[in-house]
Amino acid sequence: MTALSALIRRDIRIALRVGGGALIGVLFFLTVVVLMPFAVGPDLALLSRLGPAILWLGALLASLLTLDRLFMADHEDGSLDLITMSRTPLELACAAKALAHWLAAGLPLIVATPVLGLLLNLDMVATSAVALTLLAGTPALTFTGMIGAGLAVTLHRGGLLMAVLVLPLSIPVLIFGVAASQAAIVGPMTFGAPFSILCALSLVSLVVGPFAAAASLRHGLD
Amino acid sequence: MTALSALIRRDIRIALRVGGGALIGVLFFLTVVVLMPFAVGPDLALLSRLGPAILWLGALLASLLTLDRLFMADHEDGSLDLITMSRTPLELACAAKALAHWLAAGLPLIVATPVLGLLLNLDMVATSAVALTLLAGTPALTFTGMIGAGLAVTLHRGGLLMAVLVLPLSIPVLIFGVAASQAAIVGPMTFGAPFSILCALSLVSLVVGPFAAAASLRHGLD
Amino acid sequence: MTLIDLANPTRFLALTTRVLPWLAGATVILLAIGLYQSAYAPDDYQQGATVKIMFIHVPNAWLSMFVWGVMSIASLGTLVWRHPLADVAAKAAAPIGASFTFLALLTGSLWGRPMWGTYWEWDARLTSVLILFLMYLGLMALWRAVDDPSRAARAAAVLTLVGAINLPIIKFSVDWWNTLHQPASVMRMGGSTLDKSFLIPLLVMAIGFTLLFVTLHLAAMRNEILRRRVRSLQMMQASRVAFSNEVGTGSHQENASTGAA
Amino acid sequence: MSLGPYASFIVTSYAAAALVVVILIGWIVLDYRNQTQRLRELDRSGVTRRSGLSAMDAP
Amino acid sequence: MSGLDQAKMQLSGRGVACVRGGREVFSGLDFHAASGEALSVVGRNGAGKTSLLRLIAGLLVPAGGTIVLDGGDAEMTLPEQCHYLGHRDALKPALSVEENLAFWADFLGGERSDAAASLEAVGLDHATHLPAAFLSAGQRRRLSLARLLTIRRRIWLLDEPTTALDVAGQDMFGGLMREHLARGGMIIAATHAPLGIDSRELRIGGAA
Amino acid sequence: MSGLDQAKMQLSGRGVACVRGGREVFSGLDFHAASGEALSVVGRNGAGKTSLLRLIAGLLVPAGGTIVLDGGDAEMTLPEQCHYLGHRDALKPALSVEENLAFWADFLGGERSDAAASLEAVGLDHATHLPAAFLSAGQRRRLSLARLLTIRRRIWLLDEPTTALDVAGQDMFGGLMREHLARGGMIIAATHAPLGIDSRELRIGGAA
Ligand code: HEM
Ligand SMILES: Nc1ncnc2c1ncn2[C@@H]1O[C@H](COP(=O)(O)OP(=O)(O)OP(=O)(O)O)[C@@H](O)[C@H]1O
Ligand SMILES: Nc1ncnc2c1ncn2[C@@H]1O[C@H](COP(=O)(O)OP(=O)(O)OP(=O)(O)O)[C@@H](O)[C@H]1O
Ligand SMILES: [Mg+2]
Ligand SMILES: [Mg+2]
Repeated sequence: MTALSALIRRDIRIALRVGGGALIGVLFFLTVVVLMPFAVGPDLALLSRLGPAILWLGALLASLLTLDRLFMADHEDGSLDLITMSRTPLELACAAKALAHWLAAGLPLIVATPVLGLLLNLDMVATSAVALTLLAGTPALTFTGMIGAGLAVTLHRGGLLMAVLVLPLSIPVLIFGVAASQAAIVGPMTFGAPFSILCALSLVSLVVGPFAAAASLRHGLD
Repeated sequence: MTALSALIRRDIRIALRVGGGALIGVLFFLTVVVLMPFAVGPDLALLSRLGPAILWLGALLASLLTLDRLFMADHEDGSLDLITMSRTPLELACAAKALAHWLAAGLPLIVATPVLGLLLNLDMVATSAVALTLLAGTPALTFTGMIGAGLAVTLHRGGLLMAVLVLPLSIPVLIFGVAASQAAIVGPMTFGAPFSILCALSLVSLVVGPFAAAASLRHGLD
Repeated sequence: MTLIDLANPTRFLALTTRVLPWLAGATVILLAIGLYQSAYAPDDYQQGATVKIMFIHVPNAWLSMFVWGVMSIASLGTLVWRHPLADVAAKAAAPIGASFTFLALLTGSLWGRPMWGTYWEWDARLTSVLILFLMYLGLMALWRAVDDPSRAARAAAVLTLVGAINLPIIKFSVDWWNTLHQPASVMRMGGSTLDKSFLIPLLVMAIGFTLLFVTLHLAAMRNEILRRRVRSLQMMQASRVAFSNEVGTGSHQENASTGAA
Repeated sequence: MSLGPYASFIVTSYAAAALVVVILIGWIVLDYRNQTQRLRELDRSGVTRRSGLSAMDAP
Repeated sequence: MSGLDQAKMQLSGRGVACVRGGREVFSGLDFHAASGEALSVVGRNGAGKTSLLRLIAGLLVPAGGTIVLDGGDAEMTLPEQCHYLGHRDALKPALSVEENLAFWADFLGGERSDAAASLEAVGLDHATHLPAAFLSAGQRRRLSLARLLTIRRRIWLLDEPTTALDVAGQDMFGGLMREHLARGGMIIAATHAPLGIDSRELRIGGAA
Repeated sequence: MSGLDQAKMQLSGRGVACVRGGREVFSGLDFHAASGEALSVVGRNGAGKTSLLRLIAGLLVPAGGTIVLDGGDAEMTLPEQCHYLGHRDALKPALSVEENLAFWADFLGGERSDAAASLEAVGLDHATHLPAAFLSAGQRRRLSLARLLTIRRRIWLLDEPTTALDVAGQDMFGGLMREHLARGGMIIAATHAPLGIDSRELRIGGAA
């Protein structure tokens, strides 16, 4: 337990120092959101219709951008060797690292959502619906993304290959995240159905992700 | 001259081997395009309206995902020291590296655009307009992105920070790229005006990028 | 490479050489019968002659899932039992599965145009198949990107098993979400609802395509084994040059570690 | 056998299927030739397998 | 704990084989080490010294043969009872010297309270608050050595441990190793330079 | 070229000072080296040996003092006439041994034709087609040494060059350095172990 909490604390501390902290994640998110109106054109009605989608895309991209080095850095400096040798099961260590990543990179996005909602012309209900779906769904993004991060170590490859392998896995999360937000805003579906699927996806990924990542790390050492 | 072409050839070769080749760039682009309908919903009319924006965002993301390690890898393995010490001016070496990156990561996207246009329900004219703007605009993305890549080395930081620094720089490129494509498709503006601004942006970045990157690399050595 | 590594594939190669001609023959015969029958199948009262696309579409759609299933089992073989043939099987299957998936997508959209009035619709069934296709391509890219086959095998195995989650989603997407695509009519609880005049050619074609897959897969596995043999021989060639080089410079090998003998 | 108004769709489907299958077969056959030829070359240059068999020995 | 420390321990490998990147590095390797004993693994470049250490540490899977530990802690696997000190230092440049060590102490189950003493023993006590990025090559190596002292493990697997250490540092390290052996520890070290302590030699792959 | 090789060359530093991370590493350092001569920089860990080499290579900016080269190629700056061999090997794991060397030959202006001979000289000729990722620590170091031979530079700045080399490798490298000096080259090497050639000693920061 101390082992895992030490790992989480270390990873968060490094993320805050090296990544420049939560602020930077939020800034990136903000940039994507600001970018969209330029891409789509200044049509407020369309923008607020696309709002949840844009926020979800921003979250997906932000996690994609940072996740591929989740294990790579530890691999390159030899930390991963020691982590693998330790008494802590590798699955738990992987989960702890992913959790730390989510706390440092995912959570601030959710906190920033209300501000971005304003920019996208979303009302209170819509904004809180999106924030809620992000809260339920971003763990799934992180925990499916960690599979790619594990593969990146095994294959000695990162970047686009990882994105290509991971993106198909995160599509369902995106679908249901956006669907649940839309349902809350415009109907006609109920919010509950897609939202509970989203939660289910998160729970499944919480289990599958660490196991898959640990499996590929274990086989990828050399 | 041999020095620069050797650098370009090396970087392309590494990109093809490590990134898994041009195929992966295209596959990535394809995945991003496939992703969009999930986010915005399966509305073909809306999709084709968003088409150029989606293609441009895909290109932006593809270059961002790979750019941040443009100089970092060379820094970490000590190559950058030797490159700095060599007779080749650092500015030219930086430009060569960026060019190699564009050839390996940018060009395949442009080649793939027609296929993706089909998926997004774009007609011939629209597709070729987008391809043309991408051809004129993606060098600007790469060459502004390299400033961030240089800063990433200086600051010992990668990932999000660099995205935050670079994204605002690429916003104008994106705006005019999308504007030019939209103009060609629906009017009412002429294609020429935004397109020539786009070209101007590219030309400016071709000069400013290498100098800024080289300057930050020179100050970042230690 | 230990002896066992070579021995098992060697026996497999012998088997393949003996079995392949028969398989190929059976495939040709079944496909010929299937094509003949589908050519003379009656028109559907709703769909007209376009129902003929079904005889291509449905076998390919089934196979696209079946092949991933085969790859998943092979992946278990790689990760759990470390069977030497398992990753060969998985690697050889990927391009074939991708081809079938591509055909399912293509024939599906060609069928969709007359039936639904559109080539493509972002509904659950269609998109989950598209994701399957993308994952096939991703796997192939992964195999291509990594030149050490055993390293690639393990990564690919993890990814294949994770991707297998997609299979039930494809299969049941029509039931879980109301989609354009029609629900299962052949393989469903409580027997098929399809008319015999369609069902029989469909089944013959399906068996024919399955045999085609088995044939191609065995042949591709043979190629893959040969490719690995070439690779290990080239490696041995390199290390043998190293060995003679050491003798030349006067240092000697006393330990068992040369192993090239 | 009349194919109705959508003949081109049906024909395209069958043709595409045939084409893809032919490409697959062609790729596999060419690959086989390639590998056996490289094995033969290695054999000629005198590299043998661990078991002492020559590279090309039928298993 | 100290009673357990005295228990006799035997590490032995029988017919160990190693394949990397499809090429056989060595095979049929036998070795043996007991507690209180140092084994120095020698051989020319590329002979497989690092590979052997990583096999023992469980970071590579042997292509053949077995590696068995007798008399260790029955509840722990072999890698869990080992320290592995490789070419790479497992340090995070962004964290200070102290934070780096404290993390490994927490994660690997050592006592934070020992950390300060270890830093002093390796001569880094003046640099505790410096980020690891500011350390010179030798200082980094000293920090990794501090990990061996902070977290008690009976088996040390050391890959060219004296690299980048100055003469005083090598002496200091020799003292640390002697102390470890006296306490019933075991050392397996891959090295090209003399280790500075009495040790048996295991030669891989013929004379250098 | 060979005539130029014989020209007498003098590298001298006056009152050189170095500040890193806001802390002064050394100051008022004077040193001197001539062609045909090896200078070995010694000092305890963290004394500033690596820093000095990087100052000469132009990779750090001196906080004070000057470093001047007399008698070198007037058209080139000091760093352009130097080889710098640091802790990091400047190798790309994805490229083969041969490709790595050929790139540096092309980029730094050496002859590709010399590459094969250099690889043989450092004992890597059997591994030319292997990816650099497959090399052991010592093999990587040998590949970096091959760079020194393929591209002719008169000044070699070497940072602990014999790290990870086996005994045969150190002998081989000693021979290479002697040859380089005989051809009128200059060597400045930071080292803790004896270099294996005659050299003057420059001590930084007091006794070790
Ligand atoms: C690109 C578009 C399409 C895709 C990706 C697709 C995919 C699939 C898949 C994966 C199956 C196998 C499902 C199972 O075994 O339960 C299937 C079966 C089937 N598809 Fe499609 N399909 C597409 C378009 C169409 C169209 C346009 C039609 C006709 C209107 C159609 C008719 C059928 C039929 C009749 C079956 C057999 C169902 C059964 O009996 O189980 N498909 N398709
Ligand atoms: N990147 C850096 N930033 C700040 N300070 C640094 C940096 N690198 C080294 N230093 C500091 O500069 C001093 C000299 O470091 P340098 O690497 O030159 O030592 P060295 O003599 O090469 O030591 P070693 O024998 O351990 O290699 C050290 O005290 C170190 O803490
Ligand atoms: N990651 C790898 N993939 C494939 N082969 C490798 C890998 N690492 C090392 N090898 C090969 O394995 C052999 C043994 O390497 P190892 O690192 O164990 O040697 P070593 O005895 O430690 O050498 P050194 O004295 O140079 O450190 C070498 O021939 C090397 O080419
Ligand atoms: Mg080693
Ligand atoms: Mg140093």
